[in-house]
Amino acid sequence: MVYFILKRLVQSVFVMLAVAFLAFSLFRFVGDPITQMTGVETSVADQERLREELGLNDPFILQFGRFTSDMLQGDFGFSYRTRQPVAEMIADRIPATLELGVVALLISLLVGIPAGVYTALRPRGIATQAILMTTLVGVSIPTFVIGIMLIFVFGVQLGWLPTFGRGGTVQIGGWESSLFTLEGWRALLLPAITLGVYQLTLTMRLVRAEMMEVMRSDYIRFAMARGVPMRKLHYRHALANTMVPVITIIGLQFGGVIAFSIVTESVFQWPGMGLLFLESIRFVDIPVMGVYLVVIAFFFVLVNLIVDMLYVAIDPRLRIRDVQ
Amino acid sequence: MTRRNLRNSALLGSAVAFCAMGASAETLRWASTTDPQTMDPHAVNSAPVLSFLNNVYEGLVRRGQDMSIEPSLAASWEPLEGENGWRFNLREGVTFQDGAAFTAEDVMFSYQRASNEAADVRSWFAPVSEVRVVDDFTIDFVTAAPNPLFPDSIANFMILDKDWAESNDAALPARDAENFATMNVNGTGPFTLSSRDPGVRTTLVPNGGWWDDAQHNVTEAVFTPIGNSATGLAALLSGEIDFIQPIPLQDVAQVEGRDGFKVLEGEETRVIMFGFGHEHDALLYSTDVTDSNPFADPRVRLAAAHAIDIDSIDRVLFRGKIEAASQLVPAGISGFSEANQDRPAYDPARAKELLAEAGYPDGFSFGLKCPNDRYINDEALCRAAASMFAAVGLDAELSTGPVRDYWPQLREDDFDMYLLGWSPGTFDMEHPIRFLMHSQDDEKKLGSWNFGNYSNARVDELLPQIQQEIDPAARQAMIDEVIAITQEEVAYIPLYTQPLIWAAKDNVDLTQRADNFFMLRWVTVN
Amino acid sequence: MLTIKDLAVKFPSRFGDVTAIADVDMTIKPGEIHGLVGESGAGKSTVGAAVIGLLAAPGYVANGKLSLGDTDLRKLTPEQAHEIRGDRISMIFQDPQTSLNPLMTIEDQLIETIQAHSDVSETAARTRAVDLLEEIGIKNAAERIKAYPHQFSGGMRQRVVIALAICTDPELIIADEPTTALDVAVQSQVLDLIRRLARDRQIAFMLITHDIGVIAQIADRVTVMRNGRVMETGETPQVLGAPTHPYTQALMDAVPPLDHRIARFRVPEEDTAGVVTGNAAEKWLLEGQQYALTGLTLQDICVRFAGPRTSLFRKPEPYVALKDVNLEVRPGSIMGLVGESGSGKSTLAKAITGLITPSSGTMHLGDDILPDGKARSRHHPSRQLVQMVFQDPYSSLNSRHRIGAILTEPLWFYGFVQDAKERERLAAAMLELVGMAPDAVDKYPHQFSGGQRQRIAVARALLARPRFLICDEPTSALDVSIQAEILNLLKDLQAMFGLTILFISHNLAVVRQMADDTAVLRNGVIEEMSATEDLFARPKADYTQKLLALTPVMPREWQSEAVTG
Amino acid sequence: MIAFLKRYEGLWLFVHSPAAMVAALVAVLIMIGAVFAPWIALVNPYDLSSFSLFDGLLPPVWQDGANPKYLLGTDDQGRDMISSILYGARLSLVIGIAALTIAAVLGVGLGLAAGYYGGRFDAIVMRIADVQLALPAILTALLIDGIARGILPAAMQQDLRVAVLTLAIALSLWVNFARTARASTFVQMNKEYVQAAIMMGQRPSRVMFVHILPNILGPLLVIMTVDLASAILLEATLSFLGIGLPADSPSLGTLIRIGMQFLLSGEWWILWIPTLFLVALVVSINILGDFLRDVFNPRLR
Repeated sequence: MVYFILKRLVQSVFVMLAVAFLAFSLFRFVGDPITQMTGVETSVADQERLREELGLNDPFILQFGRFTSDMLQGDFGFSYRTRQPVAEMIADRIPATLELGVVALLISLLVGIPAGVYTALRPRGIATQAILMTTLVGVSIPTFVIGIMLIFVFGVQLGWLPTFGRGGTVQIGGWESSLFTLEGWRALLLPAITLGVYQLTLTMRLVRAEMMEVMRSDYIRFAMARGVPMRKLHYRHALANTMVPVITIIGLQFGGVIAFSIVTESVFQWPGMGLLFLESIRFVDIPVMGVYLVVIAFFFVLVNLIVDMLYVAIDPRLRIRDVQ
Repeated sequence: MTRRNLRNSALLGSAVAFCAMGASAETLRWASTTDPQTMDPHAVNSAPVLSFLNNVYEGLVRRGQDMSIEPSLAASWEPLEGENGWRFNLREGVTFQDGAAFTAEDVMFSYQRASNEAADVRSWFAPVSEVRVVDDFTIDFVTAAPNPLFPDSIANFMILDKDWAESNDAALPARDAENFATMNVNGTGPFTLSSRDPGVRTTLVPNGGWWDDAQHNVTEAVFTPIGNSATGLAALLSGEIDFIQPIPLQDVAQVEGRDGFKVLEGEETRVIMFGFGHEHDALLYSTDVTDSNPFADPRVRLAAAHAIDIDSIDRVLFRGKIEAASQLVPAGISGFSEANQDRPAYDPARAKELLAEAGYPDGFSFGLKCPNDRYINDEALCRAAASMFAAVGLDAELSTGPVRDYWPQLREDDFDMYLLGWSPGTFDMEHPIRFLMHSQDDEKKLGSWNFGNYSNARVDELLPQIQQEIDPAARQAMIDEVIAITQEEVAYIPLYTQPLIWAAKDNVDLTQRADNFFMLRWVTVN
Repeated sequence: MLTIKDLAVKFPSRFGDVTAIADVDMTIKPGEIHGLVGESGAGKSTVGAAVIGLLAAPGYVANGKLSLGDTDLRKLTPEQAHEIRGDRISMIFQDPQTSLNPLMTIEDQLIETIQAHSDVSETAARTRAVDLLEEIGIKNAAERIKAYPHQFSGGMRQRVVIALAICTDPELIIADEPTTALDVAVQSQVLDLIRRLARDRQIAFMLITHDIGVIAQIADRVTVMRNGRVMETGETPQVLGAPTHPYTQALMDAVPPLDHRIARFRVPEEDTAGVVTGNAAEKWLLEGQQYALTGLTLQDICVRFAGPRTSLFRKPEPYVALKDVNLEVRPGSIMGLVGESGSGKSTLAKAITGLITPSSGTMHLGDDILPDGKARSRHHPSRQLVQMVFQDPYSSLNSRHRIGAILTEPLWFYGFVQDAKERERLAAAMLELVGMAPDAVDKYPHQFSGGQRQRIAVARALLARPRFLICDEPTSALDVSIQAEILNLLKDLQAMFGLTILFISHNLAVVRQMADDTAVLRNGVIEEMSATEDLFARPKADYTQKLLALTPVMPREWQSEAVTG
Repeated sequence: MIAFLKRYEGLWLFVHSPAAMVAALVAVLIMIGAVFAPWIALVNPYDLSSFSLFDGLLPPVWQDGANPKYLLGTDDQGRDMISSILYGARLSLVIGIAALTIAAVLGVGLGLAAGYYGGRFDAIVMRIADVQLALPAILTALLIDGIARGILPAAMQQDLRVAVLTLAIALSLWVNFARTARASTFVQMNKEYVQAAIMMGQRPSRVMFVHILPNILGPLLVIMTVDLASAILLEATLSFLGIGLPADSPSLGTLIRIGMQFLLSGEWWILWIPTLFLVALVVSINILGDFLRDVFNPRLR
């Protein structure tokens, strides 16, 4: 187990370095930070001086090396746009994105799993067909259209929910959370649904497929033959056995959640990392973009490590084998 | 540390605001597309920063509701005698928000700070050769040459408290790392910062010790950047914000049609125009003319101007809210050439004739570059223009992109024709002549946005004279000559003045200034 | 007592209802073990599923009477049927590996079953479960009950399955191929257990199996089915010993005897096309016999696999699959290799074919050294000289390739025939040689039955003009009657073309029929090797003796006479 | 595909699945419309001289103020909506299919090889896949877009926007193919027909592509349909984030992005008609994907 985790950690470092490298190589092409940092009237000579000061004229590999070694020493640099320390800017935004992502994921699981089970157990029911069709239409509309639609229906027309931002937040330690106030939850609902709808469909379809597969397995047939009560059969036997692939996909889709959180955050003006990243692209804020990507890679790696450990928790076969 | 405290108080503030929603009429919540990058008035010369900080800091002079220059921290000013420059007599009894007294030392300090290499606003002081503190409340700005417009050009030059800045290690603007002034303020203006969460929420509260009479009744102002225009509009319509600048043109009818909301429409001072690669030897993006540059011929440029149907653009794209432009500043700006108010009419037939005369009876193809996130409807405008050019045989290869790599492309001469919007920072015609019409001259820092390097010796000759001429009539005559030349040669195709469209709740009274600055001191919430 | 009368099960399909079984009559008395025997597709599992009410959707009972004691099983609502399941009727499935929920402990599964049918406390249920496990032969049950299924070996797991089936004291247990996935030793223990349960608890067993040996050993009565109909039913000695129905007779003929060797299996005339002589493929094969008979010698072959890594600091323990194997296959002979699952039989085949690399030892093909796995170049002659017939005819033929493409591949690959048309002709002739219609070249594997596919696999091997053929369990996936045909075919081909064959099987009886010499493999070690008749008549190693003793044997008098010749 | 059509089975199921029939009909109609757009469409929306601002913002025929020439109205440029949509669908499909082809070739190639060789090669491929998964699609798009801008001459950049976008989408989709191909290859590697081929001494490439590939096409085909749908949506999303196609050669996604500006303005058709069209296209592709999944996995029927 320890060996396994260590091995994953080494691989994780590789993944993060590769992401940093790729990310860094892209910065040069996003645009020129200098023209974004300076005003209309700034002279070309002043711009050149700034460029030199920021080391933007250095060879790419030197810039990357500096970025990596600074980061390893815990120095994440300063934003070109706001001049603030990047570490602090990102850290301030992490809670918003994580809460959004986690709640979206929770919605997708809490709705997706029961829906998947239901549609698997009643494959020919009318409700099943309706659920399948609705979710299919749901994932076929681009996320940003869904977001705006939700805003106008629930925010503007009905006036039930806020249209933007995080609502009331509470500071807990260094973590700014919207999970402890009603306002916070109200603000979280629409973006989380927008972000979760794709995951929901995915989860539901996966659970459905796995469940239908598992329901045909020998041990389910055997449990049937033993007269194990149907509820127990469906949830304790069948559902538990569908969880391994579901967890795998959730781990893999984490990248997707983060990617689409960029869109969702932009639509809902949700002050998370994605919004920060979009602003940073607009302003060619290289340090922020770099750190953002590394942080995303870190979360991705972390989630997948957790997923691997969850396997072990769920599946006794993966625990160290006892005597035969 | 300070930031944390601010943040916490913001939480309290917002919680209170929410509870009191509707009851506390004096809280103003407003939104705009871009967050001010910094609270340092000298670090970045950008409209969001200057607009926001004008509520907190003040300059020696300020602009009134009609954009006119009026006394602010300088109670009066007059030209120096015996040398070029201006003397400013400072207002006495003004204190900074932390209680420190305002004196000429602070102006001197602010000048040094703002003209330092680390400051992005230093170009304002290019004409200044020396600054002298005469006494506590008198300061002289000496210029190398006569400079009648100098007071107008420093309306956004904001004064910091010397002691405050120095004791907080903010004597220079933050260049590559933050300093105290990035997140904290200490101005003399009507409002002061109570909390700031960059990119999320910034809260201002009135400065009780402001020297001027407060015309507003705002007790708290909360600013939120909302980048997505549909979201911003939704926030206004759902009542979560009281005011937003700007809203998309096409949504005006929707807002006006709803009870309790109003739209404020005005003209910004920004003129949108097409520019040409005048000095290119050949077209870069042409498929048929690759060995010469048709745009070097004024007849071709005039043909392009005649191809534009500005009325249709106005009607369809801008819903009748733009004013066609004949020159690079809108009417009403000082120096506007009354004598040259005609613009080339929409006349495709004439355009074709001109092209034939110039040797391109079948037209030619070329590359048109446009930003897609800089001006109102910029991309749609370019598509429409491309379609209009195509109608006379000018086959435009349209290429649009975000402004972050648009400027670099223009700087690298990577265009045949391009779109540009220009707002005269000094609200005077001299500004676009200096930046857009004078030939490129890095040494003198002239023509720095004249990407196509339009060059006319007479214009180059006239600019210094215009800058130095004190007599308004003589000055206007020279400007008229420049405008006549550039219109004759079709240096640019001025299209229209960009509209300014704000939306607010009915109960908010505010003033829409032509520079798109939102001044809280004129806001009343009923 | 279970009574089945005129039972018919139908499956709706696009062509109307397909009748799976019809006119099935059967009664099983308490304590009776009733064997239900037949080849694949006979419908025997459908009978079991119909009785317990778990017919695969959309199948349904179309006709007939099904009753258990006084209960009419057809009149039950789904809820009532579910209550009867486990309570009065239980079931044992074929594969103990897959019939237990891998995520739940044995205890949880037992307790939940007990509590589903009787209103007892968890503690009481646990006590009952532990007692049951003890009774069924699981030592230290109080502790072992906390384990997960994967922590038990195959045989123990099948005991657990049986414990689950009997924990509610059912009247009837349907055992569907309960020992097919087990090795002989375990099989014999499980059969003993079933017999004991029938006797002591008076449970009626419906024992569904294709293995006549198993039936012969423990069934009181037997029903023979074919194509969904009952062929014959009665007391076991009567049905097996003196079959009246021709199908039963043919079935008995096809069963390979363990206790003596017969020259050929007797197979019904209409089913078989024997080897056609004088055809083009035969000529072509004989032409290619420029090599002498080729034997194989293995010296001190060891194969190790990396074990799972459990610690950062210790090297993973290697898993030894083969240890110092010495084997000599005489040129032109058939060497039988027997062993239970996991004994290393297939590993040995893979080592010879170069699919895996031995960690030590040398191999000779004829007089030439046979390079180890990775060292063997893709163009080494042995790639052509050594061919293999695999166990599973469903996976050994690429299902996306035409039979013609599969068969001509060796012809062009080894450069035997340049002309494409000629290759097709030869492939067709080869099909004829192995007893199939030549027009099969245009079809795809899924259009053929398992036996036909195995014939195609043999044809493919022959088209490489091999001198040494490895047959890895070539008949274990096939029904006995088909097995008999394939074994006959292999014997004929070996005789015609002088092939040297390594014949791998877990089935002692089959090896006795086929092999000249036999080696017994156990846990990667050769236990015993000698001439086949010697080995079977006078086994020396304890292990061999044990294997022979535990394999179900039919009384000699039930067996048909050998075909001579 | 061919293998499955050969099976009478699949066809029969198809004829008896109304959802699949309708979906196929919709998809085929849209595809025909897209392919023949240059002949069907009223105007060519890419040809700037073929329409005029003068006709801008006309509503669909059933609303007041419409011009019967433009059945579904015009956008703010005066482009006929139907023509824009047909050309847009054409472009979306071209990008989607091209991206999918690249992703499939890359992913299946790497996945097959990873499954075939296993060991270190497999580990490297899978770590690269991890890196790819950790980079959201928008970042990949930015990267490709940026590199193209860095290395291509200016004049070509505009022409290559489609290619760049295609490549970006392809790169964010290949991992799916690689993982699926790898997993299926692992299964096939244990099949005896593969061992037989290896034993014969056949080249690895032949074993992979001639023997294994045809046997793992089923699950790959399912991924293809699902990913075609997500490629089209991804293109729309990238367009929303400002790194999609230029507005003068709009794809369906770009049309929707442009239409977003008219969400509230009263000109609803500029947003909702392309959106409806996109949804119809994507839903029918997804339904076909589901159908294929069922065909290839008869146990779920």
